[in-house]
Amino acid sequence: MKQSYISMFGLLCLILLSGCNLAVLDPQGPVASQQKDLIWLSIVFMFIIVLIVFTLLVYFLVKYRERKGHDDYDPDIHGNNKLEILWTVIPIIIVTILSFPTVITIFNLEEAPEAESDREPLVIHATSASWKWIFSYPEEDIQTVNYVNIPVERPVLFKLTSADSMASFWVPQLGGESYSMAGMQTELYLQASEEGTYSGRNSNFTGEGFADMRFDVHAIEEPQFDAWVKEIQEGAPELTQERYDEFMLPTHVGEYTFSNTHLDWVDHSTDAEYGLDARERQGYEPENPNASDKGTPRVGDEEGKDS
Amino acid sequence: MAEKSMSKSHFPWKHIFGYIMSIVLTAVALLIALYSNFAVRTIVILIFSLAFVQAALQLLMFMHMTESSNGKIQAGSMLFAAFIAIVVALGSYWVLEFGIHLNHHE
Amino acid sequence: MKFEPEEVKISENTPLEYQSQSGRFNILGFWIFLGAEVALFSTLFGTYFVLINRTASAVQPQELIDLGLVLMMTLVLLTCSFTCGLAVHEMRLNQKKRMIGWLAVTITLGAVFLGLEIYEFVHYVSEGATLSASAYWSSFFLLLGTHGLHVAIGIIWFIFIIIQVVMRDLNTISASKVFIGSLYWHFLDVVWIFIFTGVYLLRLVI
Amino acid sequence: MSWDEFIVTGDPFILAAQISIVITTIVIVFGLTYFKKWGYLWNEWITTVDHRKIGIMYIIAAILMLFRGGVDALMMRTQLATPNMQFLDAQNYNEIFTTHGTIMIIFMAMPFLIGLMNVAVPLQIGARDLAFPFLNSLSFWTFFMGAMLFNLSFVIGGSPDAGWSAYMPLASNDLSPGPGQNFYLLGLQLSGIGTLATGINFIVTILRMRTKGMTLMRMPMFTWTALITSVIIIFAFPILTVALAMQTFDRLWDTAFFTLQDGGMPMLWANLFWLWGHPEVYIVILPAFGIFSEIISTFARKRLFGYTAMVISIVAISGLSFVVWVHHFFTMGAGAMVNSVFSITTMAIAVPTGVKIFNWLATLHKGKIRFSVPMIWTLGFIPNFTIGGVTGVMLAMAAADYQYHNTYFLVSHFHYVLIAGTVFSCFAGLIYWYPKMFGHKLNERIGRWVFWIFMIGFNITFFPQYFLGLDGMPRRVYTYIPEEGWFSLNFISTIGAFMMGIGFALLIYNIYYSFRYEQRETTGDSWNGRTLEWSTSSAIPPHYNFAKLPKVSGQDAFWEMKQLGEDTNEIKQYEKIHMPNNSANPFVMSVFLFIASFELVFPMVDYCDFRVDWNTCMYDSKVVY
Repeated sequence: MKQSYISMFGLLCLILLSGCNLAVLDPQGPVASQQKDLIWLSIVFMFIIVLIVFTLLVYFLVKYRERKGHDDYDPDIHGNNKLEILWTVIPIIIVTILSFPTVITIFNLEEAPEAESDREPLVIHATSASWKWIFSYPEEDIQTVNYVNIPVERPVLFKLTSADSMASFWVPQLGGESYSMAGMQTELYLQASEEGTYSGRNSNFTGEGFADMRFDVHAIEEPQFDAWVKEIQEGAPELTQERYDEFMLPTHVGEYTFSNTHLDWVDHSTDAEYGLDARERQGYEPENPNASDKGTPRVGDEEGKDS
Repeated sequence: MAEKSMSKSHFPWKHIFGYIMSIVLTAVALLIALYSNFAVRTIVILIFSLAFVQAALQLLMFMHMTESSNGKIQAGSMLFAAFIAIVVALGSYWVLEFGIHLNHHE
Repeated sequence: MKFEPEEVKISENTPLEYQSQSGRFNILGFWIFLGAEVALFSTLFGTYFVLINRTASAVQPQELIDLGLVLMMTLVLLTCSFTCGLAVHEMRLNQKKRMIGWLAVTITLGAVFLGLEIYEFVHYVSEGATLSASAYWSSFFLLLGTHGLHVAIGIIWFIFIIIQVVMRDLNTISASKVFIGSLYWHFLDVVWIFIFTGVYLLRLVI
Repeated sequence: MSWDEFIVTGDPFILAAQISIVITTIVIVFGLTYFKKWGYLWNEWITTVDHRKIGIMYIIAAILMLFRGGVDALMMRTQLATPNMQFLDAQNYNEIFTTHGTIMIIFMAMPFLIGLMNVAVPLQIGARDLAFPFLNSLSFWTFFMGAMLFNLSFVIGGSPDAGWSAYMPLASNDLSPGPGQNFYLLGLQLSGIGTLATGINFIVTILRMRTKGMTLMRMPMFTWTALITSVIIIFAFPILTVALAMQTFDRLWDTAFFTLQDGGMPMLWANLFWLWGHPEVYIVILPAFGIFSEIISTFARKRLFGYTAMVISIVAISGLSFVVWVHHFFTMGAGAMVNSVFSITTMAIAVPTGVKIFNWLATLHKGKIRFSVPMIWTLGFIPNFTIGGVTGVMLAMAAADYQYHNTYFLVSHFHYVLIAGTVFSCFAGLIYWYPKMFGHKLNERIGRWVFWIFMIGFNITFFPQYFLGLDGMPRRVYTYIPEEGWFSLNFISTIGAFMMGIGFALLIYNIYYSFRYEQRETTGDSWNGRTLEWSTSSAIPPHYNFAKLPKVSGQDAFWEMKQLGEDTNEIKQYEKIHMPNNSANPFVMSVFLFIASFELVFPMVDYCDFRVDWNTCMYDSKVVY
């Protein structure tokens, strides 16, 4: 009865692994690749362990089930020190083997990935607000909302923070996630090695609009990127504080581009209160979502796109 | 053994010793904090060590932790509690203050 | 409950509080409860340490702490822990009246401590350091307030115990209650030692 | 505050729930009156201090909560079956996954296991009751009132919607307005009192009330796990108490522990929550290990292999459980050093757990295995839990965890551990001790159907979710778009969930069917058992458990007695036994605590005159001494 179980397991693995490209196992940058290697390493070890346990279980169940002609019954066995040591030491060895690459990768991910071009990392401040992502390029002095353009083959340092609740910045194909929290700043290095559009999202629950808190990462060639920056600097509208405060309301918005950044007047990693204050300034009042007389619609409709 | 000593001696030596020691330890900790020239880290370690000693004194001298047939369980419970206390208090501090990049730009 | 699984030799020398099984169970149960209390207070301490610099725009603790007052509170609490110990000592010598006397001293000192703490709190609040002034003050008041509340409960508890001893005399049941009460009282002293060190002395250092 | 804010209105589900609550209440009240059972209910159940009855009440409450949590789960799975599904809206979904998580952990898994502990542990160690029967009753009623308070939120005031981990600042007044989150805070606080008291009770009972000759190293494995679980409860629950209190203060009295204003630190909540939360995981898994150990050795008809190693490993797990909490928020950016340390401590837990798995396997070696229903649940546990365990090791590797965190990979992992571990053990334990509680077995044929439907359904539900996680699907999303390509796996998963639902329904049917038709037990030794609970004089042990307390001379005490031909039921002379009296106090006290907590849920109502300070709840557990 257990064989069918194993075959089901194996079959599912095969179908699922060959059938579709799983985002995490299909990395498009050095950070995600390191993580993918680690994941595969652990999968191999874990698969062996599962196999051993399943085999032993099936073997014992078949051999020692109550049946006629079963004469290998010994009710008084109560232990065996050698065996105990064996199955204590082997897991310790496995855990040790897995520890080294884990720790090395943890430390590696704190640093900028090695770039093909020896460029300084591009710094982008990513700020989460309910329920949108705001990207500020301090060097270039431009700001985007709900999409971010990065040059390929150049490390990007995302400095993450939040205007209100804690979110998590995640672009599966480029690398693992990191929290963004108001009043704090977390750093995350990512790098794309191929041109393309990668979907990113908030993966930490932030309330009602959480499911749609997505953004696109466009990885483009460096010259194109520079041209894009220039175009924005010259053509995009200026972000005013009033306009920015509107982003602090719990709504969904489309994609926006601005020719300056909100860092001019607030850095949420040092000012945790700004987001909620901005809501208050605009007369927003939190309401019990279960009260029947809901005054304002709870999730704002998508606003149109700017240039 | 503990039972004997506590009912035989009519003068509360244990308690007086505990009381004097607790005052002395408090005073020493205060002096270290006020007047010593050690590094901050050393002072912190010193005063907290003194606090632990004093807590142990209370447990042993006043609370008779190790007496009766439950002595071992009681002592075990307190030792594990001390482990938990260190994990919770020190661990939280380590994770949230030393570890995280509390980037205050200040 | 009168079942007899654990083997205990009860002699004349065995203190009264250990002579009944329910007394022994209650004392052991209370020790385990104290373990839980340690975890509770260590969480409060952990919170306090984490939030120690988060005073926001509220008044700074250094400006308010009055070392003299704190030392007085410490001395009062250390002394009443001592007198509480003496009460148990007398109880074990079967000196009921002396025990009650020492307990009365303990309660009085406890009340003095509580009075001083309330005075301290009122002073802080009047200077703008309220429960909601900043993360620091929230954690400060929660830590000290929880301890103060324990002291208040201890005082009330002891009063009830004294009434019971007076009315029903010293027997295995009331003796175990006195003993458990004393454990609780000493434990509050242990917590205070750490408050004195972790809250007040630490402020002098950092 | 107006009425329409008080009673939740406007949603068909909630309306249906309200109507069904009213109807059920009327039916119960009418039924009790008609059959004149009020006295029976009050005297035999509500005021009882008997450990078995309290255990049974725990189990009944847990099954009710399993039903509620299960319905929540089915609603979630229905909503996720296809992209852009319109079955629930975001707010409903958020409330449902929050209550699903909270109920399953706090009000289902723990009480189920505590119920089984109540039933079995005193019998296993040859005791007549717990050390503090009165406190035991209080534990149950505070738990029950906490659970009721929490469930009330569905129809009054609105359910909490910030996730079962209630991360700040999302759970603050600003971002989760309304009383929902208060229900969470006070419901958990109230039931936490009961859990803590249970912990104390079991420690004293197990350490001090064992029968003659039952040394620590002769205790049945389930008793061992109950002891260690209690130790974890004692040291973990106060952390939750404080954390909940601080969040309550933040919400009700404007303090600044976890707020964004005035220097509060939201991550401190996560830190404290998981400082309790990880040990909590072991609170619900260690007793499961104990149950499986008992069952495996009973039905393999062999002594448990490596008893000492098993004991050492649970002790090791209990210690390690307190030093791994950061793995729940590796992605917080606590630095490489912190993450590395907690990666290693987390992976270290795999070692004692692995030891246990191999010891169970070795117990089967040279056994004579009988595939009774409790045993097939146990045998189903081993492979499924192994899958959950190894993915746990994968999650422990912090650098890789950055990719798994907050995804369905994680969801699948903890369901593989908690369903294959805890839920399977609850079912197995229920079926195993059922004859001890009710005097008859559950039907074996239906029982097998239940197992296969539930187990296969479970795998169909959760195995695809690993791949959903690797494909980037985060947990807690109420919907997804077709372009994301998660449809087929989600759909498969939903089918599995309904299979599990059918399995559960069949289990309930089995209880009814067996009550009607199953043969009554006569001997008290239903399974050819090995431990003392099977030695008591009848199928349903008398109120005092043992007429004469047994003497024990080794592990598997009853098995040895049977081998030596000793008869434990023989009563040569009756001793006078004093058993504790019933008491209504625990119930009444809990009702008062319930009312007091309910006052706090609606802070906008000005009940100044009799608002009970929260602290009285917190310290009430002292009153019992």
